[in-house]
Amino acid sequence: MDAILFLTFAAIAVACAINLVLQTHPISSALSLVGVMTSLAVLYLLLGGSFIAAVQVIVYAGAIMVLFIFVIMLLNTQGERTQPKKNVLPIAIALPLLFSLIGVLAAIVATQVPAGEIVKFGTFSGGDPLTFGRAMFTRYLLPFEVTSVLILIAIVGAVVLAKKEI
Amino acid sequence: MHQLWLIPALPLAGFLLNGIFGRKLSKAAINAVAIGSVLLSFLWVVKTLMGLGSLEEVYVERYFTWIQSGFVNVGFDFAVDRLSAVMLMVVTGIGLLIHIYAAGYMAHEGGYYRFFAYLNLFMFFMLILVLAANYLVLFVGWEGVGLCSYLLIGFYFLKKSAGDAGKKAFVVNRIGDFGFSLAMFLIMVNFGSLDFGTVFAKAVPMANETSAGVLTLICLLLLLGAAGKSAQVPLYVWLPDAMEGPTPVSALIHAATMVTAGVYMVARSAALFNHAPIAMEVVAYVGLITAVMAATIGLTQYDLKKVFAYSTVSQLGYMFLALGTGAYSAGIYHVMTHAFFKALLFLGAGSVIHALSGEQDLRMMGGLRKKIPVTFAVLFCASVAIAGVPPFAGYYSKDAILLAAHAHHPWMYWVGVVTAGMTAFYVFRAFFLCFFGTYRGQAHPHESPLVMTAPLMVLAALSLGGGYFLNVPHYLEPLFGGEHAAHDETLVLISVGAGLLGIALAALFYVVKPGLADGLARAFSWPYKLFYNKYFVDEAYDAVIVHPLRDGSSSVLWKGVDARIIDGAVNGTGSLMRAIGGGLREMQSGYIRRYAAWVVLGSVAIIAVVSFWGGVK
Amino acid sequence: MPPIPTVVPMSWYLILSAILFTLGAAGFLLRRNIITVFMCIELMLNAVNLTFVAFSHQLKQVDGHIFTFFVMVVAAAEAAVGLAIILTVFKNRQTLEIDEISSMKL
Amino acid sequence: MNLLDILLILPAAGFLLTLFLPKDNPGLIRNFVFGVSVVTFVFSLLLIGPVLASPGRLALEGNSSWIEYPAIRYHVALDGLSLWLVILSTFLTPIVTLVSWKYIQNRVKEFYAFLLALLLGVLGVFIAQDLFLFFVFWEISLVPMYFLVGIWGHDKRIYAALKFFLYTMAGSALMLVAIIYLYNKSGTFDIPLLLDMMAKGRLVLTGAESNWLFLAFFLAFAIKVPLFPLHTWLPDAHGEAPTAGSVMLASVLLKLGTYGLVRICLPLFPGAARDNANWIIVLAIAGIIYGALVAMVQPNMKRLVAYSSVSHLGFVVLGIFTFTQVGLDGAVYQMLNHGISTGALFILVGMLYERRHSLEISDFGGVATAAPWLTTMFVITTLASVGLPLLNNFVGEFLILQAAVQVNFYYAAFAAIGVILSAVYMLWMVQRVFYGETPETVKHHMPDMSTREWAIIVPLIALMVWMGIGTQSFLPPISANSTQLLQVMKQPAPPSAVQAAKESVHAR
Amino acid sequence: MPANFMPTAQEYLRFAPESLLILVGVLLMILEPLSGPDGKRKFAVISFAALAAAIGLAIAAGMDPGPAFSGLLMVDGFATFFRVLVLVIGMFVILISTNYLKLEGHESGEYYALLLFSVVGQCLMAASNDLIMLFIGLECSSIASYVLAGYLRDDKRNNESALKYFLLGSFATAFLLYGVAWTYGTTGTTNLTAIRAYLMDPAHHANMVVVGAATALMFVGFAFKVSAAPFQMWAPDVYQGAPAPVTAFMSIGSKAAAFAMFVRVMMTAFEPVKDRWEPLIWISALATMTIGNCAALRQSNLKRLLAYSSIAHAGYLMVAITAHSEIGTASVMFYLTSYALMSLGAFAIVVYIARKGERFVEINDLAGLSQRQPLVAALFVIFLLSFTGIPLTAGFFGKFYIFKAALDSNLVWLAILGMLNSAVAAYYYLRLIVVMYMQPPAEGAEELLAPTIGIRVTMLVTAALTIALGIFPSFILDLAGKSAAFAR
Repeated sequence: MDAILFLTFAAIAVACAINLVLQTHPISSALSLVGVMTSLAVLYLLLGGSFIAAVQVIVYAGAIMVLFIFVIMLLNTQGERTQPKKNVLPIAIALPLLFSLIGVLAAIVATQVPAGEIVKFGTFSGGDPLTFGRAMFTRYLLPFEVTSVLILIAIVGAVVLAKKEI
Repeated sequence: MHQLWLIPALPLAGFLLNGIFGRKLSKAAINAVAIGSVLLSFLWVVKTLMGLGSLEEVYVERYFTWIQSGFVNVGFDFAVDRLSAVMLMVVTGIGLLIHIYAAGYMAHEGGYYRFFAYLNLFMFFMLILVLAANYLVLFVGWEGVGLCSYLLIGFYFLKKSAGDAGKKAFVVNRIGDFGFSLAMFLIMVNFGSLDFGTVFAKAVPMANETSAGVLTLICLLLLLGAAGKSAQVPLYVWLPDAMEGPTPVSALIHAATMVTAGVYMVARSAALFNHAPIAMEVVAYVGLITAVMAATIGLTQYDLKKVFAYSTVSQLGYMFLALGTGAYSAGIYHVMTHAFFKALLFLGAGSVIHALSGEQDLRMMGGLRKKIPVTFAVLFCASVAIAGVPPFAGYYSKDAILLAAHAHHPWMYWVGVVTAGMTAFYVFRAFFLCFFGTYRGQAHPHESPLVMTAPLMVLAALSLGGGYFLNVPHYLEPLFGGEHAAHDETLVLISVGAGLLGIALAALFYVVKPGLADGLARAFSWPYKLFYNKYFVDEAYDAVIVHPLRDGSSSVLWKGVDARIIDGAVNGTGSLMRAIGGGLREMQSGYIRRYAAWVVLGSVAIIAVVSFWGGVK
Repeated sequence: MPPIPTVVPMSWYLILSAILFTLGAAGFLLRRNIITVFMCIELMLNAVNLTFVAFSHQLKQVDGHIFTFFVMVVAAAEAAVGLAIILTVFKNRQTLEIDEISSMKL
Repeated sequence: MNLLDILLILPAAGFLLTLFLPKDNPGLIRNFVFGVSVVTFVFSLLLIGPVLASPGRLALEGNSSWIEYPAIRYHVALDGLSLWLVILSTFLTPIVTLVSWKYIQNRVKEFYAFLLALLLGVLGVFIAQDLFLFFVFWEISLVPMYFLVGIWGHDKRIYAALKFFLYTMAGSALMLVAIIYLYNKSGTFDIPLLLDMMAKGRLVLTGAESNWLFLAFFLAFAIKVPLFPLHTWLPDAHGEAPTAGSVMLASVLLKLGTYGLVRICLPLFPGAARDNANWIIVLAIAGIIYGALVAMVQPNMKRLVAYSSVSHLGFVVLGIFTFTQVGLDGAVYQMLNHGISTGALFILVGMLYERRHSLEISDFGGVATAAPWLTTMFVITTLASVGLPLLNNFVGEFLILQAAVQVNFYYAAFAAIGVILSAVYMLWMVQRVFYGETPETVKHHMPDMSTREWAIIVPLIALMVWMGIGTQSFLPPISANSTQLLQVMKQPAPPSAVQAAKESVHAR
Repeated sequence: MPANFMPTAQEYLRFAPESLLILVGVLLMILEPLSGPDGKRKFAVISFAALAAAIGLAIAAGMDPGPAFSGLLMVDGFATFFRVLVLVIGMFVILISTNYLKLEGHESGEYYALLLFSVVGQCLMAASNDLIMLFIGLECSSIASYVLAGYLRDDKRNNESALKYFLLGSFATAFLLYGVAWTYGTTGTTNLTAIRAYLMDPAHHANMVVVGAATALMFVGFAFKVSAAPFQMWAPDVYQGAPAPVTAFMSIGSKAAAFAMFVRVMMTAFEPVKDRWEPLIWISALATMTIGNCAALRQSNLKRLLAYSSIAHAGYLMVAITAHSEIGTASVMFYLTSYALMSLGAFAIVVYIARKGERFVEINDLAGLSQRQPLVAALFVIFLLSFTGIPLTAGFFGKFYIFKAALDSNLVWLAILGMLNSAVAAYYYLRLIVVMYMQPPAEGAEELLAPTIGIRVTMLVTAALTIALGIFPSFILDLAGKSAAFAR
């Protein structure tokens, strides 16, 4: 069961990610990204991260992606214009590069990281909101507080940059 | 103490006075200072020599340590022995006469004070050279006279040829000095001193070097030095050009005194040469070659002073022949007599030139014996003296040399005799061309004033009687030993005969049958051209040394090595850096995605290296 | 056709993460629309998050989740600022072509 | 307070005060700086006594900590080697101040300030006994010279200034690495201490280490000297600098290089110095001949004199690397001689430039007629430069060649060719500039020497004669130092080093 | 883990500088809408005072070193040193900002607030002892910088700069995070001290390949932030486009903080595996300085030139990291101090030269500066000589200590190549002097008004300190030496 779930959602995630990269219109990409995020949320659940899975859906797939889509709509951009002459050079350079990146990363993971135990839903539940909240407000209190500054910066920044534009 | 230092110091004082204040002084004052200082110097020489008596021993005066460093310890010392006594007398005596003569000769020239200042400076250095008690002090005088020669040859510096000649003289002398200084260093290293006394004392017990050794090297280098100063082959080329200087200078420096410095120096170093037979042989050969070569050139020249200049070279060759055969005293003897008659020849020539307002070309002279009789008379004296007509000065010294040559290698004697004949021929050729026949020039000849002719007469007397009355070889015997070759009457007769034959031929060609000479020249046009053009030696030097050196330095070294290779490398490094910078700029394309590609590339490489290869270690 | 596995080891999650990370990088290198490029960064962050969560499972710790959480917060903040920057760029240049934003170079 | 501290403070204070003088009163600035430099010179004469009193040893030592870590000390002292170089520097500064009196008309304040800064730098180099301090002053001396060339120079001044700076900088970069390396080995920058440690075997460098360190120092110094083929900055810098700059560059700055060789390269790395001596001597001789030949064909007077410097400095290097008493004495003496005579040459060329506003030889001719005294002075200086006896250069060349013969006759034979050639290029220049008919362009612009110019040139000429004849006024402290240096170089390797060498042999 | 977690007063003190700045930042935003168009100057004054006060607090906190907030912060000497350094840099940046903003008509509270927040982030980077805290601090600093880089939102150059900085910065951050994730996965912790302990403990048999990969990925992030090769490409574009004072802030303050973070992570957490990353760092260092110097040779834009110069300096700084010793760390600290001083001075001059709209940022705009404004030119010379590394300036000792550290770890060739690099660098620094001193002013050049008080103070103080450090470096160096030991 776990395997099927994993494979299914992994496949969705990868497919959506590929779609994200292939689509020329940002809206399609954004929707693909939502797809990735949602399927990742399922995988988080599988890994015992119930709280984080929820946050993933609510904050990430919900709030952040909405922001993206909002801006895309606001700017009303078209899809990428096809270039007058098909320039294959970037792809010719980028693809080997990317293959070597994935190759290196995967090689390390496959050969060096201990395969680890079998991931089975329910074997780890340390990611529930209670445990999460305990850690967050004791040991990680400071970063949590500082995060508020971060958000503040983001707000100020957005206002400064886009005050009169919106 | 005999205060030897006064001897050079007096002319030096004259030099300083004239040099610094001369421009504001009257001619009379300049004369007083210049001639007076030399006169005083001469008198001091006489007084000193009388005070020193027979000079069986070397008399040394030490003044101060000049250079002291490690094993090098050189004092500023003067010494007098019989050799330097002879030279002192010649230098100051002839010098005095020429100073007096010059007062008249230069009376109408610009830069009067400058001329006398230089002349005094020359006296200063020449006297240092003669008085030196070690090689370094000798070298001071040696270089100093070279300098004065340079200054005086270039006295008429408005003329480019004068400047060129001066420079040539200095540079060629420098080549000689190169040898001299290297010899000096070797002496220092091998004998631990430059002091004549010490060096010769150490040299005496040494064995003769039958194969080339350090002594031979030293002597050959000394010879190189001497050859430069005394205009020997192959460094004689400057002397004919040196005639660009005023005539008194030619007489004093380039005939009577400075050019004999080489002879003096070799004679001075006799103790070394005696142990280096190979070097001796080279000296003799050099002398002989020089004598013959210069004489042949002298046969064909038309410039009065040039004839005498080649004659000087030739006579210097004789002196070297004497040295090379071990007849040092004969060499010095010839130095002295040559000083008399050659100074006279030049001064007489000066008088002729003076009379003709500067004309020097024999072809523009002729028939002057009536117009300038005194000059004619003194020049005749000088000519017979140089031709070796007994019993005049040249006869004695030349015979001494030729006899020594015969004792050494008979064939050298025969070459010497032929040269003597040529000498007589060309001197009389000039004499006849000048004074006989008809006048071919435009100027109005007039006899020189007494201030010029008086020294001429004194010199004439010396040329006639100097050889007989002043028996130098005998005087120098304690120094160089009784080296007389057997007095062979036949040989003497042959050489005298050669001289007379030369005179006769000259008379035939230029008095009796003028025109015969031209015919002969046409008949033997190839050797004639060779002689006339001085064996093309100057041209050869130009083509082989001067031009390659100058052009090579300019185009190869400066513009090639310096500008192209070294600076090219330096600037090239800069350009390379800039090119790298340019390349890096190109990478800085401004495109975000390309930058990202670099990030990915860098990451892949770094991850692969750091994780899999475990770093370099 | 290999048989469908019945259980999945943890490293599969990591491989997936690596794939997603690379795909994100690919998008960054290949897409020309700035917003899409930005979304690709989000994809990369998601991949990282997956790694964190997977390791957290492995280590039986919550710390990885916490890190993930902070990454999300930062992503949100970055999104706000980033989109604002994109807005100003668009306003000044009327384009979202990433290669046209290259006036500063060399 | 040590006398040497005052020696440094005088120009430093002068420099700072000059900066605060009013810009629009150049007369005041000139007088002030002239005053300062004269005071410094007179003051520096006070240093002679103490140095003579302790031959072969350091005198007037001042040693206090500057920086705790790494242990950098303000260690200054004077010995026979540096004494005359210090005095040469202080002596020339008032002279170049006078030289620039009329020559420099714009930005007077900066000019004179830089002049004093330069003096400070070179004095520091000559008295520093701490490698780090040495390096600091070494680099400091670079900056004012850069400005002097770059601002007040001729047409290609910027190129020349940059080239000068970068060349030297590249060399000193390696030197700094070597200095640090040495510190890491020994824990000190102090030269006397390093020597002491080496003597006692507390500091042992392997052959390779010693060799590389030597080469690093040597390169820096060789560039400064400059040794062929690293010399190409020199004609540019000399040729383009204003007179004062050329003088200081030739007379003092080049000496930093040769001074460094004697002060650092030889005593610290005697073995490496000996191992490398042969090719260095070959380069030195190549420089002697090469410099002379290239000087011969220069159309520009300053460049000619500059190349002649390459030739002369070749002699100095030759003398140093003979490792003999005579050679070292001669080399140090020759440094001073070159300082005086080449300095004077540059000054005289500068005087010609001020009159005719050209440095091209072809623009001159017949100056002797128009300005006889100037000509006389020039000729005397020329004669000194070509090494005529009784003038200063002769003594140095004599000693150096003497030493060369001691080592290898052929070295001397080839080096002596340079003496011949010096006559060629110098006299040829004299002939072309001073002799011949006087063209109109020269005739009316060639007044003879002014009082100021007399005041500049007479001391120099007097020194040429004095140093040519009265060598014993100068040589003894130098000799004492050379003796000491050779003593240091001869010291046998301490037992521990021998042992280490043996062990390394066994280890193979 | 106690459920009733309550930080002590001591821990709050250790966080006090940041707290103060955050408060003041918030205060500024409250005041912003309340102040009229003429009242903007007070924001500068307030934030300047806040930074000054924060320095006091940082020093006070440094008196009593120790961890805070469950070991997330580590207020040791190192942290204090860098906190003070970035705070001082912040103060100078404010000094050179005020007039600039006024000229551009964009003086506002937000600018100063963002600046303060960014400084908060930098302080945190210096003091974090946990990768989480480090990440948050880094993002605080970066996000604020992104905004500041594009602060003049109508300026195309500003936009572009901000966009490039933002996109590439986020891209690199992803790599950094990936590295953090793997580090976490391998060692089970994000606390630097704990990571070190884990790696030190031979019982754990940490897989070196994975650790290496994690280090490498984190290195990508760090190298990007300090603009080290091959991740330096963003820097020139971003520095050129951003407003000059912000460029100063990014290239000095952010760089200092990034180095603090870099050094701390490498010297504490990953020190046990130094054999793996040491060659990486010195190769990168060499490439960085060479690229920076060579590329700078061809620049004509002053800001861009300084950007390349700053890349080159990053290369020198990394040399010292290879020494992985306290001396090396101390030399990094010293070098950063001197670099900060001379760069601030130089940027003050750039701001002064540039004038409104940054119209005059070409090198040729400096022509004849020595005649137009002698003092400014003279001070610029001091900074340039310091960049070059001429003695009696701070830059010289900086280089000296750096290369000494390299030689301490026997990297002779690195030292030699580094020194030769500085000779190359001399060329372009000297070229500026050439333009100022040896070329006449351009025809019809606008008259330069005397510098404003902020610029003048910055120039004079930094110049004085540059010289002072060049003569008596011990003051800072001793401090750095004492602070170089990390609390582990």
